[in-house]
Amino acid sequence: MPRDTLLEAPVAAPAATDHDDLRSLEAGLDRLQTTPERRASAWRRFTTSVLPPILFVAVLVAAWQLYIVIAQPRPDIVPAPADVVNAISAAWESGRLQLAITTSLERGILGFLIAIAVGTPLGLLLAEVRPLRRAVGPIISGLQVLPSVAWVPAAIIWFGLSDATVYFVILMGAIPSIVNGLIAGVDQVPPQLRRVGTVLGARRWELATLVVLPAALPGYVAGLKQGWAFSWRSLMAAEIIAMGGTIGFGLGSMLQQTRELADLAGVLATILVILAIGILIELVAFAPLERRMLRRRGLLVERDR
Amino acid sequence: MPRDTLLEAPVAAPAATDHDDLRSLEAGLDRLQTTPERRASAWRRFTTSVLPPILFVAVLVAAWQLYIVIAQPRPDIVPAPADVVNAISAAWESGRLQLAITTSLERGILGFLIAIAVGTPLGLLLAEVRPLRRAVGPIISGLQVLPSVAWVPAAIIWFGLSDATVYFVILMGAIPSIVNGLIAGVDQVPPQLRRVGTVLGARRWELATLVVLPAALPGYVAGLKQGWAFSWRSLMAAEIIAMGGTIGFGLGSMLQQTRELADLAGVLATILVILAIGILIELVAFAPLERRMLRRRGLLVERDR
Amino acid sequence: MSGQTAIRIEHLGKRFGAGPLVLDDVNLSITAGEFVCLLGASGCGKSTLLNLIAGLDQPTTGSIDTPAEGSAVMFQESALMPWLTARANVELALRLRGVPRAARRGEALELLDVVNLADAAEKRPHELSGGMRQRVALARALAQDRPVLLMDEPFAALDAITRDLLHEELERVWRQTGRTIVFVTHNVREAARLGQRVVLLSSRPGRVAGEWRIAETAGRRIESPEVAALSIEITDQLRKEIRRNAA
Amino acid sequence: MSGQTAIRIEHLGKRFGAGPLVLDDVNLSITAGEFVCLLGASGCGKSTLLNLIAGLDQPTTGSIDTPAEGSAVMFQESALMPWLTARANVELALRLRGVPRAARRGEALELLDVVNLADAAEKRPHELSGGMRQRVALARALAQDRPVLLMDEPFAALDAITRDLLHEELERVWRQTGRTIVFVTHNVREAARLGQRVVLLSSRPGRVAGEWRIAETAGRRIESPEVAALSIEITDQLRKEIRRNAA
Amino acid sequence: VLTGCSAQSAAGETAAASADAGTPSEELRLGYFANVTHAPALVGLQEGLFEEALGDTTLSTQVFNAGPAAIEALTAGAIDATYIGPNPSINTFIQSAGESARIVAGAATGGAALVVRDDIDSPEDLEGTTLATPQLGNTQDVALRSWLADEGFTTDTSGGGDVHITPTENAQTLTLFQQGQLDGAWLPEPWVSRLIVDAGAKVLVDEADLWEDGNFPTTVLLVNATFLAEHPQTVEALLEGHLASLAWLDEHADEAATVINAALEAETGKPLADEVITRSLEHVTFSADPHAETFATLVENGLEAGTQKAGSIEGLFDLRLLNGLLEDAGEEPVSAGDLGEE
Ligand SMILES: Nc1ncnc2c1ncn2[C@@H]1O[C@H](COP(=O)(O)OP(=O)(O)OP(=O)(O)O)[C@@H](O)[C@H]1O
Ligand SMILES: Nc1ncnc2c1ncn2[C@@H]1O[C@H](COP(=O)(O)OP(=O)(O)OP(=O)(O)O)[C@@H](O)[C@H]1O
Ligand SMILES: [Mg+2]
Ligand SMILES: [Mg+2]
Repeated sequence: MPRDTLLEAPVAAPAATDHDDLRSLEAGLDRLQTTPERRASAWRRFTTSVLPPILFVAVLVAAWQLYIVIAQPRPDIVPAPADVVNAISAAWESGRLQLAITTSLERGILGFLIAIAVGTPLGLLLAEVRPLRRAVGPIISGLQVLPSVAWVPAAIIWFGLSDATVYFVILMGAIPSIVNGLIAGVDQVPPQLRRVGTVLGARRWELATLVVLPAALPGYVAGLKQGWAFSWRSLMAAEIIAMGGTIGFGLGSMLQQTRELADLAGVLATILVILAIGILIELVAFAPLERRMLRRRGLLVERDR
Repeated sequence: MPRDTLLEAPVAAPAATDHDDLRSLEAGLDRLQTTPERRASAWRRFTTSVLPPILFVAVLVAAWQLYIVIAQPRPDIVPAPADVVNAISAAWESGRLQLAITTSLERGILGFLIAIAVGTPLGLLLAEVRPLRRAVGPIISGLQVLPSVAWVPAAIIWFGLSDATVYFVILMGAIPSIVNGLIAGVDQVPPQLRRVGTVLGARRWELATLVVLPAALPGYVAGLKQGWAFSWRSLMAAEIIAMGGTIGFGLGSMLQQTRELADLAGVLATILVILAIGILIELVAFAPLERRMLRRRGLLVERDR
Repeated sequence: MSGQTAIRIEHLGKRFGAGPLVLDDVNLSITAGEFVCLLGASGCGKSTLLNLIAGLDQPTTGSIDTPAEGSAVMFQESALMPWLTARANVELALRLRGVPRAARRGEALELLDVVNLADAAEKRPHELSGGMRQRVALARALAQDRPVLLMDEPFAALDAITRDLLHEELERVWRQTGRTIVFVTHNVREAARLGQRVVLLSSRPGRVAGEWRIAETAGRRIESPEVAALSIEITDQLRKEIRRNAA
Repeated sequence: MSGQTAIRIEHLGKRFGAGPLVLDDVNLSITAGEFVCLLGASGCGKSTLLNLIAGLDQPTTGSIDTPAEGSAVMFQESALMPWLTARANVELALRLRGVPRAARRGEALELLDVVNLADAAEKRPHELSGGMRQRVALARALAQDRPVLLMDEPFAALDAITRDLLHEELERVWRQTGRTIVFVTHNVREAARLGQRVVLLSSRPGRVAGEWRIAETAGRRIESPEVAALSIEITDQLRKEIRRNAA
Repeated sequence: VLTGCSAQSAAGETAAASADAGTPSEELRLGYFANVTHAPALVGLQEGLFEEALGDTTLSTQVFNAGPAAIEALTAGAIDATYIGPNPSINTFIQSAGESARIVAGAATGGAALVVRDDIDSPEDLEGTTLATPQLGNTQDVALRSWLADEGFTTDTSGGGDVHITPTENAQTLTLFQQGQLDGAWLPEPWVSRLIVDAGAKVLVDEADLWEDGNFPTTVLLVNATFLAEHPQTVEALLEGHLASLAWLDEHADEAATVINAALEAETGKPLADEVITRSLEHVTFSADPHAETFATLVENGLEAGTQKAGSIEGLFDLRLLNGLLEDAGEEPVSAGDLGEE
């Protein structure tokens, strides 16, 4: 039953909407236009993102065990899952595993912190001083292309088999990432935000601390994350290659040692530990930081198509 | 001289704009709203992006030389720039450099191609089959966290000091990057494009080849680029650690050899060569591909604020 | 009210998963060749309804009858393939319609000329302005050669000057081709400017809350007094609907 | 035409680097408390002119006199700091104005209430709709407490319903606070709806191509016949300007 | 396929390892180190003694720097036999549950010592020092650990304890010792001599003093178990060449230094100083006796030092071919010490 309206002349002159009327209209529109953020329930998150990989790993391990049972391969070429578990627990009981983990983590974290301390001001400087950036930027990007493992031999010659070698390699690996992350972060600051800052009357220093730095945070955190990945990689490379001397006993050394004893179960066990630490640091340190930051900015895309 | 217009009654009923009128209006608007893309001139590009880093490197080398002249350090701890150049030319003349470069490049490229051949279908499968992605995706991302250098000892036990070891390590390094790049690329395909494809009547296969794949290209290329970086890194790590046996003579082996001879000039020369190759591949292979792709899509941000 | 029915919607209801009811008992029948504007506030379910008509989604209850040939759709963003030129974008639609390769190029250029873009055929989407992109999208939709054209706020992201122009363009194309057009918008004046019929949807859930029919549609401009008068009437009704949601 | 001059622009010219002339001999004088709309097609130099008035850029030739206190600016995108809540965004402006910390919170909440957003004070920009964001941006501009408010297409990205509402909101704020407002738009009806004076800029280079003064501004709606009539007149002039660029 | 001693497949029954089963292989791939203690390999190759004995079988060689690499190559099927130290042999045997390889002969004994810097005079002075060994779990590493344990010091495999043991590559050890970063090292020849001659170290303990009769194995000849089962004729020929090489070393004691040094120079680019090689050869004895009786002690020491997995080495030796050749030559057979076939 459409209501037909034949229009010949305009209807009565419009009345000015009074303030209260406007208020209620705006309230209605605001209500209609904002949908409350829905976070996936913990149970749903568990079943969609935690459970499947666990099941997959379980299936993999089962297949592996099945192969062992059926094909009975030489244990020094294909160890059984149980052998790997035993290798981990043996290393734990002897205290070597704990020592290796603490040594490596200590070095990795300390090296990473030094890299942050060096990389952050350097990155800020390059991001804000254009001529410097033109000159130094490409070199830093180039250094990121260089495998940090290549620095190990040089570092050994300079610093001998000592901790300095390890730290040097970590720094050469992590600093370019952090610097580039910060530069990218600053580049991605919408020019509009800077202009708003200026319009609001911010001076250079206020603009940097109140606008540019917080706006560049996502890029910076991404750079830090990558910097950590490179720290960890470089550390492992350094520890594997530079064994002996006064270099302590880290996970890389443990890997190389188990290799030298032709102990494949031990090698796989160490790889698993290295992987677990990598994932753990990612989950414990970076993921919450990143999620929180992105959620605050509404940049978090909840993926469950 | 503002023309005052006091409005009491509506002016004459509007006449329909005829088609030619519309054409010329649209043409005018189109002209006004599109600004021709301005590419920076080659000379300007040279002075703003090529010259400064070259100058910077020149300054660095000069400072280094100055230090040599003033402080006269032990040449086995700080070799002069000339020593490094001599080391390169000596290695070239003896043919070792060419051998190392061709061996490494051949392995790196072959390994990378295998990684593409394996990673691309795997990535497509994971991107399009949701349950598989839920199960396997996190494992692949986790593998990306694992330093590929950690695979070297295991690979050596399995394959001995042979080329298989090198290829295995390259694959473990590069495949996760390529797979993740492809998944990210497919994820970033605007859902609108898929819907348009469906509306236009594309069947599943047409949708994949005509819409999803081309749209995912930028992510895929980014993944390839990162995959190459990881291939190269892994290769160097493998060559440094796994020396001897039937493993040929690559840049990593050359690095390790010069280190064993305590020949710092040689070590630095090799590092420079590795760096140069990394940058060259980036500039020659990936940069043009990426620039062309991004420019075609209007995603290239010409940065010269 | 002559002509046969192109689209018939009966007791249509739609709910996403376990969410609230989005559309509730929508009844609508659209005559072939009619230009219908669907009007409603944000989130009232206009796009949902359009997607249902386009067959991109399935109704929860009720039924929708559409022509067997299907319908062409235009979205708010032009959604052109960014790696294809304007011409190639149109050709893609022709290819998926099954037009032989040899005929595509000529037909695509003709369609681009219909929207006054023959000169920009070899440009890529990022080189075009928003208005030009929507005109390419219109040419692409025409390339599909379907009796029904569904448009989801196609001009919402454009500036006013361009929008006015595209209103004229669309009206011309409509008169030329005789398509059935369902045009979604939340711009009351746009609806009153373009439609033969304006259907107002209420919010949460979406129901038909009012309908207006415009007898004389020739020679309208957005500033025309009859458009203004109708706008005032529809706006008042729309604001009533919005105010209902305030509490 | 009474009152003192707030902004006086004389023989203003602007050119970016070695590019073409963007603005050429622009003369304009704006009375304190006046609401002026700057109208023009895309790329005609409206934003450039506004930036010059705001002091964000320097003129190539000519001079601009503005009040010593400077001016507040609102952009098309709200440009709120995405990591701050609505209240904190307003407080940032207060802080940069030099308001002591203790007074900021109360004043920010008051300003948010002026734009009907007291309830959304603790929400972050991404949780707000486009209209709400622009209202926060308006509150922030008011927090600067400057006599001049420069607005660069502040409502261009909003849907028509919201835009109509914000017109009323802005008019109310203008009448309440007595600010001098320069409002840039390419929506002819918006200009005719809001301004006491509409200044039309030509394109390439930007020059003043026409001026209209509206005597009676109270009780206007965008559908009002006098707005429609003025719109038709301005549109014709504007289209003439656009057509000049067709060849 | 003939050479492909597929590492994955279970090793053939060693019972079949007699010269009348299996076939000769077309190729023999032999590994060794460029090292004084591998002199039988160096001399045998330099003088063409292996080729002579192998006849139609082609010989190809690979040089390794350390035991693990050689074992890895053996495991991966890249070589069929290698000269190697006793501990890596034990290691691979235990890790593979006895399937990987067999010791078919001894090659060298003696020639390892703990050398320290000049101001260390007695074992007590070692408290808190840092000592190097060539590699974790190799013969010298285990020897140092068990000797230190006997002296009452604690050590562990990660470098802690009263005395810090850092397994370090030999060349690096020399450099670090010269730089004063190491206080001593338990090394094989020629590194003992190099540290003494080039870096002024002195011998604190000669490993020979720790063993009954001063005889302890330094180098043995290890063969892939599958290869041994499939091609006993080839292994026998290899052993012939080995014995000829040992005989040559015995007969040409005065020429040995020159010939070995020439081989070393060919492999590593640098010859050893005359003083070094002469001193080295004085401390190494070359003989075909693997001293199987010492292996139980080696395993015990390894277990004690924590570098060894527990496991049986029963069956590690297969000396039947060797003893057959020795018998033919009218010499005394050697003993497998109840750890395999004699
Ligand atoms: N795929 C979906 N899953 C769940 N809810 C949806 C989905 N699509 C739409 N909705 C919900 O349905 C309601 C109507 O959405 P719809 O997009 O149809 O509104 P609209 O009228 O087109 O709004 P707008 O004017 O903003 O385009 C909204 O509340 C929205 O949250
Ligand atoms: N920083 C700049 N450098 C060079 N040219 C510029 C710059 N800013 C603007 N222009 C040029 O000046 C002209 C006017 O630009 P402006 O942004 O002022 O137009 P506008 O009227 O605001 O357009 P719109 O309606 O699209 O916002 C354009 O042709 C533009 O290309
Ligand atoms: Mg919609
Ligand atoms: Mg502008």
